[in-house]
Amino acid sequence: MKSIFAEIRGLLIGDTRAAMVVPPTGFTAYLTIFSTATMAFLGIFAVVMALSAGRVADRWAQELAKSATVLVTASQDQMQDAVAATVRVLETTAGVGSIRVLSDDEQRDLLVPWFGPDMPVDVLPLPQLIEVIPTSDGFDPEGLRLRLQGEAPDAILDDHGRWQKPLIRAAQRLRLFSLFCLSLIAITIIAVVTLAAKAALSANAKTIHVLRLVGATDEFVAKAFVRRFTLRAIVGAAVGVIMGIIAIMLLSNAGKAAGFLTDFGLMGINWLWPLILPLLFGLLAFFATRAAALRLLRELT
Amino acid sequence: MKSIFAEIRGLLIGDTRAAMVVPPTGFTAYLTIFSTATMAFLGIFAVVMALSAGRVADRWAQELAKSATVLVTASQDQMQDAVAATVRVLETTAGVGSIRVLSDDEQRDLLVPWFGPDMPVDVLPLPQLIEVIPTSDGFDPEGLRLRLQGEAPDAILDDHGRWQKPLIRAAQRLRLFSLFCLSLIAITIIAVVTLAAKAALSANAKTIHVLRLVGATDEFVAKAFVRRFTLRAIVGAAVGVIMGIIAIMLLSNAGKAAGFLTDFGLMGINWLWPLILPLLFGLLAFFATRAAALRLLRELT
Amino acid sequence: MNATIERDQNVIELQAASYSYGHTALLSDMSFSIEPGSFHFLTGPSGAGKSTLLKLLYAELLPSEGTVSLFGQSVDQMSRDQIAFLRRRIGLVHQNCDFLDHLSMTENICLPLTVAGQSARDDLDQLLAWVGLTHRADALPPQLSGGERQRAALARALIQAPEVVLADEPTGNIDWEMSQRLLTLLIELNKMGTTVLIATHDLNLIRLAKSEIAVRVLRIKDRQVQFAGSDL
Amino acid sequence: MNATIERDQNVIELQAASYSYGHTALLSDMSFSIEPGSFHFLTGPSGAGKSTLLKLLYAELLPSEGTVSLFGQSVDQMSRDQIAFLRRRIGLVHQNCDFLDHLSMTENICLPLTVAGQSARDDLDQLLAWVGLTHRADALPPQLSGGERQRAALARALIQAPEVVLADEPTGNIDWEMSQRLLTLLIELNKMGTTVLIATHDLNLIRLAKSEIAVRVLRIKDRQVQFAGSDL
Ligand SMILES: Nc1ncnc2c1ncn2[C@@H]1O[C@H](COP(=O)(O)OP(=O)(O)OP(=O)(O)O)[C@@H](O)[C@H]1O
Ligand SMILES: Nc1ncnc2c1ncn2[C@@H]1O[C@H](COP(=O)(O)OP(=O)(O)OP(=O)(O)O)[C@@H](O)[C@H]1O
Ligand SMILES: [Mg+2]
Ligand SMILES: [Mg+2]
Repeated sequence: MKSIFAEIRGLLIGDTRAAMVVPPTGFTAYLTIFSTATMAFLGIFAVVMALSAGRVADRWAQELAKSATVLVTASQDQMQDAVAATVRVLETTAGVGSIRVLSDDEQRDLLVPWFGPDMPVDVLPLPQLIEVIPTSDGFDPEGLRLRLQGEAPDAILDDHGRWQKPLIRAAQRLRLFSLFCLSLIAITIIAVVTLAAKAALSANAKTIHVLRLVGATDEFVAKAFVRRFTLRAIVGAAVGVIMGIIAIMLLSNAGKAAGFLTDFGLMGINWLWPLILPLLFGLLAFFATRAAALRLLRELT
Repeated sequence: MKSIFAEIRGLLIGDTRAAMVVPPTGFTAYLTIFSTATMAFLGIFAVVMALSAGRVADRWAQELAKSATVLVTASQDQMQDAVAATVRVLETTAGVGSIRVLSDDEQRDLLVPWFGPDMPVDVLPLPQLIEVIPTSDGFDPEGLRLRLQGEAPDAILDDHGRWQKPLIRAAQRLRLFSLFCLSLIAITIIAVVTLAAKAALSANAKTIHVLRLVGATDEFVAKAFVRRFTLRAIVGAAVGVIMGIIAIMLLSNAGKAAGFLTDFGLMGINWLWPLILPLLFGLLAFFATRAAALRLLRELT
Repeated sequence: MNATIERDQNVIELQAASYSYGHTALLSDMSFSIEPGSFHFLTGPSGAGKSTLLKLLYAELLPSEGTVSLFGQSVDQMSRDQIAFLRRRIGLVHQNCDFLDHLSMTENICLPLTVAGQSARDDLDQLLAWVGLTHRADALPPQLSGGERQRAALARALIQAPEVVLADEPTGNIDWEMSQRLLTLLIELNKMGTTVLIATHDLNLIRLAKSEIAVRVLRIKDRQVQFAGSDL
Repeated sequence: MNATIERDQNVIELQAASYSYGHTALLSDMSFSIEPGSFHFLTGPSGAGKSTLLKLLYAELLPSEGTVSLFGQSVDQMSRDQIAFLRRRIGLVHQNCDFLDHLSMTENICLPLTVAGQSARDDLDQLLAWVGLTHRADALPPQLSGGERQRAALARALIQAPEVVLADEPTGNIDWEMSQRLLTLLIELNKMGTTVLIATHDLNLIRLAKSEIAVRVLRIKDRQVQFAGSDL
């Protein structure tokens, strides 16, 4: 392991003498860089997808959790007592963060689709809606329902549980799906970078033979190739990541303008990913090239 | 062009004599096959994505178009006339397919969230809802609104236009996004297959030189490489497509079980895509290899 | 493809031909001809341009100026396919003999037949035996010794019974005994009508040939090709 | 790295060494030694195993049986790095001289210095002039003639002022005049203490060397290495 660290140091400091023995370009090099760039592009896309899916899932879960309402139906004169009893129950329920009794105007807005704008709200025996905002832990809907039955029989809890469950499951699936894509892409990246390193090295078998014959140590040979190929992978990955970020920004802007894909994009600390990806690629290329070079060397004395 | 068709025929009939002069494998070959497989995997995924996005967009548009309602508000005794007037207007409006006057029970179900299950529907001055199902051409909402104002002033058209527009735009965006991905992947596929052909051929520059020196015609050399590389591309693409279909089926089954991604998957005639993709790859490899081989040959006499 | 050549027509004919890799001419104003059935040697110091001249005679290089005619046709005016067919009438031993490393020696030696769409010759074994490669017939090229590779290259050049044999230092890595043997083979072929041109710096080989048949020696000197006298 | 060797210690020593590529032995039961400062030739018919023997002496191949000792140390017991350092004390001319095609001839010739982390020698120009490559110093390997490549390979072998020079057919593609010149260079180096071993089939070269200094001739015959007498 010590020599690997020494080698990484050498990689950063640079040893042009060793680097010059590696043929500079050729189509295998282009193929390597292009494949790496493509993989990095996909990689950054997949990361953003996974992060966005996570965000979407979180938002769904939050908004669904928020949307519990309690409906109090009572005749006009008993309404005030019924609402007060309900509020008492809600205020003493674990997991309920805050409650809000909707004003008449708010209620009217909600009912416009059903009764038209000219509805006579005042004359209608409208029920009273109470919005329940749970804490992050959430409350137990069955427990609350039972308590309301006992202490405020006019109140009905509507926690939207019926249609909430499949949506939450869908969000979880979405997260799983992105993780699946992410690992698929990770495997592909590893395979492509490894294969590219092997292909490039086996195209250089003659070079390695010549170097070894004129007295080069394994260290020297490995370093020369590792340096070149690692830099190639980093450059390819950087190009891919930049292209990826441009594409993501375009998409997310276009999406925002259309009120769509609003959660798509990089935010806050996640901006570190584009920096990390090329380094990961470099590290991958480093070990793949090193292993391939040493394997080729082992066939020679 | 004539010689190209002759060559394609030769490709199918097979000329083992010519094929044997091309080195069989090596890491560049593996890299080619693997890259091609990855690209085919992505390709089939992108195609399915684009098709599914199209389906989702269609379904959204259809469901949204279906959801127009007309609300008739009138006092109980004038209600019947008002509804009849509205129905008359609707029945003579171009683009309206069919209409359905909702029954009391249906209306009650819709109002339960607002008034609780025990609501006194009978005593309430409920408006009458009429569902409007447009023809595939759809109707002109502004025109209908004006006509209603004149001929049935108690009716209000709610075509959900307010929240329909962004959704339709979102569906279009989704379609555009998949097309964008699709063309991105198509470009990448072309680039990867071309680069792979070039890399493999430039690794065989010596072979081509030797063949030409011992009296091989350009035809012979090109055919030998084109055959091998085209088959490689087809095999790689077939592997990728099979993997892609497996992944898609797994996902779409998992999705269906979760009531999610229900539109994801291949249906009907679209099952031709997995057959077409490897052939497209083969064609691409055919022309890329041919061009690269002839370019290499042109450097030699 | 005119498979037969007229009796009097020269196999190879150069008229004021010159060749340069960059700006300065390596070979200039060469005019000479090689008659069918003749036996020539080509000498000159290392780097004089022997291999370059042979490449001109094989249309691997095209003259910068002047004309090079093979079988009575100028190489400048040949199509690429015509050049390919021409090469099937000429057996070539390249100086750094290249083979296809994934094919066995036998397959490599039969490569000219393969690309011409012909089947293997009956007397292949005989040819292999003559160049001493019978026991290495199934080996891959990297498994051969330097001299074995050179002999295989000669066998590959002869497999098609060519009308002309052009050999670039065919004995550079071969011991004297085997060299004599290969020369005997070429002399026999020459007696049967094959035109032979050998680039070599091995004066012993030239002397030996001279003692057996009539040979002419071309010498590259000062960028020109001269016919050498008896001053070897 | 013991850079100095004892006066009496043999540079190369084989004890019952044998080598086989497959099952049948190519070289068997070889025992001989080469003293520092000596000048040896190695002959034998094509395919006898000359190149193989040289590869054993350079640790490119390891003996199937017996021991090969270089500078007093058995190659079997050397680490890979030790072998690399050993090679910096030995100059090698391979039979099919390989270069890095993307580097100029000068860079190729200086490659042993590059990999050893040393800077170019002052007398590089002199060396290039001696092997007649001054005008091709900036050319790439594929642009060189066969003989020029061989001379470049010799220059690469000598660039590090090695203690031992192993050359495999270094004059196979080179004219007699230049061969004499190269031999003179090797004889001069030998007089200054360099041990020289040349595999060749060029008997003239051996005769010429014999006329100048004391040389010994090793001959491979029947899979064995013998010291040849004066019967050349
Ligand atoms: N592709 C090339 N580009 C530039 N110069 C070249 C090229 N090929 C050969 N030369 C130069 O042309 C000259 C003649 O080369 P050629 O190979 O014809 O020599 P030769 O007579 O065959 O020598 P040798 O006996 O060493 O094989 C040499 O100096 C060589 O360096
Ligand atoms: N890698 C290998 N695998 C199998 N056989 C080999 C291999 N390398 C060489 N040989 C065989 O071993 C024998 C000796 O080869 P070597 O190269 O040592 O001969 P040589 O004496 O140098 O001949 P030449 O004078 O032709 O160069 C040859 O018959 C050759 O075919
Ligand atoms: Mg030459
Ligand atoms: Mg040899």
